[in-house]
Amino acid sequence: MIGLLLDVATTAAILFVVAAGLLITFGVLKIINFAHGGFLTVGGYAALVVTQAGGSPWLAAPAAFVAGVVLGAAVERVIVRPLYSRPLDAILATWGLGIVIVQLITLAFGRGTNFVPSPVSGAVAAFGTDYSAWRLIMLVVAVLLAAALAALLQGTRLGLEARAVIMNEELAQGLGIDSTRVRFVTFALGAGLAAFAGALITPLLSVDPLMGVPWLLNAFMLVLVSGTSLASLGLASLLLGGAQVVISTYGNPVLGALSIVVLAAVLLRIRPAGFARG
Amino acid sequence: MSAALDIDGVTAGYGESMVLRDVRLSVAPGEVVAVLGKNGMGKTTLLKTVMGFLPARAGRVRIAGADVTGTPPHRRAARAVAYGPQDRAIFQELTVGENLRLALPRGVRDMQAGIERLAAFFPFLASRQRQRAGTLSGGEQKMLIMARALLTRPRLLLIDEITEGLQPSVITRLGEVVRAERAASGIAVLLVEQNVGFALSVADRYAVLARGEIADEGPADADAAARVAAHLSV
Amino acid sequence: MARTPLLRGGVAVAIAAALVLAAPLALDQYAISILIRSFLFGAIAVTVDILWGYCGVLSFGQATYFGIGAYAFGLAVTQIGLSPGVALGALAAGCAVSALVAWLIAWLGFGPRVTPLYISVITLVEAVIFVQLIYSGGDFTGSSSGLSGFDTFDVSMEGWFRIAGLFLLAAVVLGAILVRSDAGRLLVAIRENEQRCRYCGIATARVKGVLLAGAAVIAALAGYAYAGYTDVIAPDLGNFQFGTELVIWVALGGRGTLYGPAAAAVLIDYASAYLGGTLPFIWQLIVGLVFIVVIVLMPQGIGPAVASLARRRPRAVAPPALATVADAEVGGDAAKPAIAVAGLSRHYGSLRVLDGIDFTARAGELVSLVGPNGAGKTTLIRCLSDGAERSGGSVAIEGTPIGRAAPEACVRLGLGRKFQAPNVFETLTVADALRIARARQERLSPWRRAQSIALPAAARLVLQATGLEDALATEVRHLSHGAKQALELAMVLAMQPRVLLLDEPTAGLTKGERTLIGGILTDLVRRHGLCILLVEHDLEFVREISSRIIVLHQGRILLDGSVAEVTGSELVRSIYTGTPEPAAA
Amino acid sequence: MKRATLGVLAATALVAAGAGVPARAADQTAKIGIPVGLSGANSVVAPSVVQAAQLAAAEINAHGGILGRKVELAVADDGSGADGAVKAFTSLIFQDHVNAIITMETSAARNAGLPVVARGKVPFIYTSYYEGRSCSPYLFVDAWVPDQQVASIVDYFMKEKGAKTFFLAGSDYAFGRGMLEYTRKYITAHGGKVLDEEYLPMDASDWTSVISKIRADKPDALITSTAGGAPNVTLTKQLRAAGVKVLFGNLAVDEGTAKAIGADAAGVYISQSYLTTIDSPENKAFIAGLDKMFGDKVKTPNDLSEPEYDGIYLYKAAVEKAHSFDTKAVLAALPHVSFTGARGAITMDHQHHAPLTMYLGQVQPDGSVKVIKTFPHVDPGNQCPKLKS
Repeated sequence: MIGLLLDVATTAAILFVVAAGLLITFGVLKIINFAHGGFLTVGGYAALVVTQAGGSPWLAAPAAFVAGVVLGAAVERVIVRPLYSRPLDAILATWGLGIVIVQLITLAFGRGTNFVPSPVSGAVAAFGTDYSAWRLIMLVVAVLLAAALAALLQGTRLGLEARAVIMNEELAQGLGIDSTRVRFVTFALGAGLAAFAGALITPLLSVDPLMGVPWLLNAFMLVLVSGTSLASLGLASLLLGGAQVVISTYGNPVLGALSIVVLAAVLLRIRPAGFARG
Repeated sequence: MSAALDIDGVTAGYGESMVLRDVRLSVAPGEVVAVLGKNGMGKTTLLKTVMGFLPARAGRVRIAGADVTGTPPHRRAARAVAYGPQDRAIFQELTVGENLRLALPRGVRDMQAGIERLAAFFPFLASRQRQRAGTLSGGEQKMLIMARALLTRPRLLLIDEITEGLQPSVITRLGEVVRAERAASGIAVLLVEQNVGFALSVADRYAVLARGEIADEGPADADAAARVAAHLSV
Repeated sequence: MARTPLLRGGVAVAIAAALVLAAPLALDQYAISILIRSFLFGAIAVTVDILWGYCGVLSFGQATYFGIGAYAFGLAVTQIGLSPGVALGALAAGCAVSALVAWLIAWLGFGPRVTPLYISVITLVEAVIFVQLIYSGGDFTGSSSGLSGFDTFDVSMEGWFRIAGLFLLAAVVLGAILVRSDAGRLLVAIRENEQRCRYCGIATARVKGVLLAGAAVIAALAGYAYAGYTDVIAPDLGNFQFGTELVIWVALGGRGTLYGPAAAAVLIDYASAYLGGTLPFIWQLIVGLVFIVVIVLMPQGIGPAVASLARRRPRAVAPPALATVADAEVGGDAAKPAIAVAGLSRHYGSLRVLDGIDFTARAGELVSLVGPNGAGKTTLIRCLSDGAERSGGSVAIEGTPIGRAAPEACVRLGLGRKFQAPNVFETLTVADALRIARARQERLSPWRRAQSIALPAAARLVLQATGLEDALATEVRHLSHGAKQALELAMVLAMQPRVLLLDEPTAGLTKGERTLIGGILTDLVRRHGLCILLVEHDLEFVREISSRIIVLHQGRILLDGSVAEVTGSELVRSIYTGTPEPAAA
Repeated sequence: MKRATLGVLAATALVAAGAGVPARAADQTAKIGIPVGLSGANSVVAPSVVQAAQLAAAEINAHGGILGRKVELAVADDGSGADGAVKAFTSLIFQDHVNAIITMETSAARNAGLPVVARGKVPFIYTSYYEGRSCSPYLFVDAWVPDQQVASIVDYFMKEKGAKTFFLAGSDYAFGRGMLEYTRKYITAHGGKVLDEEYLPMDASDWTSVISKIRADKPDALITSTAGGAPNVTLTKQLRAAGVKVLFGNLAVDEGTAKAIGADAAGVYISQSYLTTIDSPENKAFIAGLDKMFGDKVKTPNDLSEPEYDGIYLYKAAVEKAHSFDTKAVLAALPHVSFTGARGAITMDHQHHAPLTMYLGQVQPDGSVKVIKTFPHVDPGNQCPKLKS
């Protein structure tokens, strides 16, 4: 039972970390970034490069974050900015970007699976059971990330401006807020978080050009049911991720793997606002 | 000395239909000008064009002598221009304090002095900074819009139908604060109003917009109400 | 004159068909074998274009229906064996399952108040589930390995080439007929302004559902043919990668053109057969990059960009003639009030916009709703015409409670609503817009353009008075603000409603036009027994035409009385001019 | 390229552009078609397969070719899937007019290629291990099937390690299910007990629920059969991270992947028909030949690439036995030929499969695979009884 609770909690934590960047981008820019999977992959490869160059595995995630921010900044300027007024086209363009990222990585690193060493390995005794040390660390990371993002949004001028732009962009502009700059920073931050997450999941996964794909759709659905709120994302990750674990454990893992998208799809039909207030 | 605001032959509109045609209006520093007119005559469009939310198809907009035609809204706001729109003019989900803070220019953190100054007119500002703005009453929300606009002592205030749906006592107080701020800092005000009584009570001059053009202009003197009434044909 | 383009089209189709039939004689086996699948893919690309380019429904799921069609054939033959009955049964089953799945997707994706993005996401999910089901199917579906080597039709490569080529041609031709027909204009109207369509009484979710199901059936047919030709079924025929590839082809070829997506699908698939084999990763990289560039820099796609170099603007279509329908004597049941509102309220969070609204209006009454900005007038109109809007209370139209009914259902009760800001179809012509407003009375043909539009006299009068009658072929976006107002009014009148909700119908019109419209409205009320609820700022206009006036202030009814009572009221004057008043707060 | 352009033109305008009569290059050479997953799931292993084929062709050509004809290879990408395979097979058979198809592919690609092969009437030697029981007059398989592989691991676990209870986990696709279903039957038939059999979608990367069940079931041994590449890595990593230290046999991991996983794979048992550590003169010559031919560009040979090398030699033997390149004659000769390569002696049987020597190996902490036990001449069993002539 403790094992199941830990499974639910850590699965939710991983989902939260993976989807956080997408949520932030969606909230401020109102576009769904289909290249999110590609950014995750970039993070995984950043971790690979860092560790292969002899860097500590603990450095992998921060390095990936930096790589993601730089990439996100470039992408925002070149691809996303011209498409603010055409959100559906922005989806398609970021989709194309996802393809391009995967192909570029394949050309540079090959199609093979790679292996990034984990900063910690094995299981530790926790709550009266042995449990994967890295998954427990992910739990801590998710809590810290949520706290950091909440602090950024609630406690800083940039966060206040971002929330203002989310709620009413025109009014924010009228108060002298440069919403283009807010979008730029947000997109870069979202990409950075995606790459950060990509590096953080490497101890559990192989690093290959398609590593981001299985996460994309789940992250996507979680964001759609969460609207623009971090708290909703936390709740959605916990409930839908929990459903995935429970269905996989007591039912069929194949159904379990589909449970997030299917439950989210039905939820959105019944309650378009999802877990967000509305 | 250049005008606080100079609208020079501006034409603007949505899609292919023009709502404003060759509008010329200027506001001197320290002057309060009321723009009156019936619904759908282009009053709100005029403010949106001045702020840059809508491109001017022809003509120029100058703020304190600087030509701002074609610059984005936030650049215009940065020229000490405060804007209080008519619809959805506060961030309902943010607190009163956060709403006020958003009006501060980047890098400025302290707004205590401003709040103390304005709390003289709107006492609730000081005590309810942590309250969510959406839970304020309609009148308080309007006062918040006005306070936010005046917090940083702008040189130019553009305000759209601030009195809409308000009790007389609140309207009176809004009039007082405009007069006081003008006296203290020489702020120029462009006031878009339906409420002719209020508008003429605070304005130095009025202009009537009809079908996108300035149909009448004049000083807000004793006869103004009658002249305006003729245009509004109520 | 109308015959000429038809003739020209016929000749073009005949030439294309002859080329398809003759081409196998000149092409080598390899080219033939590749083109067969390219043609089938082209046909699905056409369906994606109709859905997305015309109706605005971006679907990644068309590949799934292709897969369903393919599996229907493969599974039936593998399980039962090939016979004409099995082949036909499998065809029927493939189409039926596709249509049913599409219908379910439509139910999920076109629900009330879901975002347009949602359908795209749902179709992605659909493809993922399809592949997972095939994987879990074990020996029955062949799982990831698929099935192959089953018996199939004894048709030569050349035969399949002709079948696939004619199938693509048929898809393009039928698609072209559909999008040029009146029903096709409705698809564009839904993309442009779904809300207005619903207020024309059109159940847009159902229209989109039917379209999705139809597109699904065509994709299933293509999949069926593909399985029959290649003798192979595998999960990658229906996965979302293929679904997105289709979207990419449509975007590159030019959405909303039909020929562009068809050509792009055939060309890119054919080219990838040659280039993709030797440089697989580079090829995908190039396609990805070109896709981004096209989306960012030329969203209309390459097809139209090329075409615009070669051709001038398309010929203008002659506008249809207008005719007058006899006015049905609508005069409602006088015993039941046309509008009955009791205890209606509307809050947004803690904000009470409307509270405790009670009133009735009868047939033959023109009730004006006045009050300052923010009094809740438009909100009230909204609550009367959309059952999901109000927070409390009840609304009945001619004795029938609207419950939680959607706008299109309210419209079917005899309601017509004109919005405050002109709410029309920007890229349609004036004639098309009127035609769509009449869709409930006269079915929109899916294969031709009506030569005339029959309108009630009142609508024609509005068109005449505002000069719109001479602008039937003009696209709405070129009209002035006032002309759009008049067009929307004419559209609402064209629906022959018995209860009319008009939100500032004359804003932006000239004095003369207003007088005329006032005359039309009073005539409708007096002679035809309509009930009109009018929101108006111009008190002079209100005084001239109203039979009763309701004054709304701060979400409540302040006064409900005759014209004389209200205009004489000191209270009303004070609200409007802002002079201090005693009893408002 | 010119032909492609012409074809494009023809497609655009539907104009009969006259692509010309294709040259019959096959008259001068023995042309072997290799449709292979240069992109997609198989793209990791495909280069090593092509190298094995190139080595075989070079060796044969250096010794006078096949019946005096030079061997020529035609490689085409099949995208590792059915759709691409139809394209690749069609192009090789109908455009390049190859004499035979000899390749390693996914099962989906193989199945998709079979009808094209039947239409084009060419021999098809399939060189990838697979879930078994794919039968066609044109198809011959020189790699292992479950019947040959599973026994070695299960027997070793039961007899030498005393395992009685098993947990089976795999990816939900044909190979994963095929292997584990056979494994379950084999274990049950030999007195063992299968506690649970769990599948995850092919692209799933979170094995949490499966690992929880393994921890709850406490089996004596775990046998997995996932999709190649990523799922193998993720499952192994997550098992180790969860501290599961059960006896672990992996039916689907190859030497290269094991090496990539490194220390986390240490202790895992694998069973293959080819390991680079096989101690035989043929294997040493094979590896030396690759090193000489490709230098530092050489891809490590593996259980999917070496059979390609054998397959080309088997084809050569069949042609020489038939004294003809005629498909009918070659198909008749193939069930009677054998070749001794790096894996040992390979003899085709009447059911178009081959008895093989299987090697049970264990992954060492440095990623290398140590041969624990050798099982010579393991019979594939009844794969295609209907083909028995």
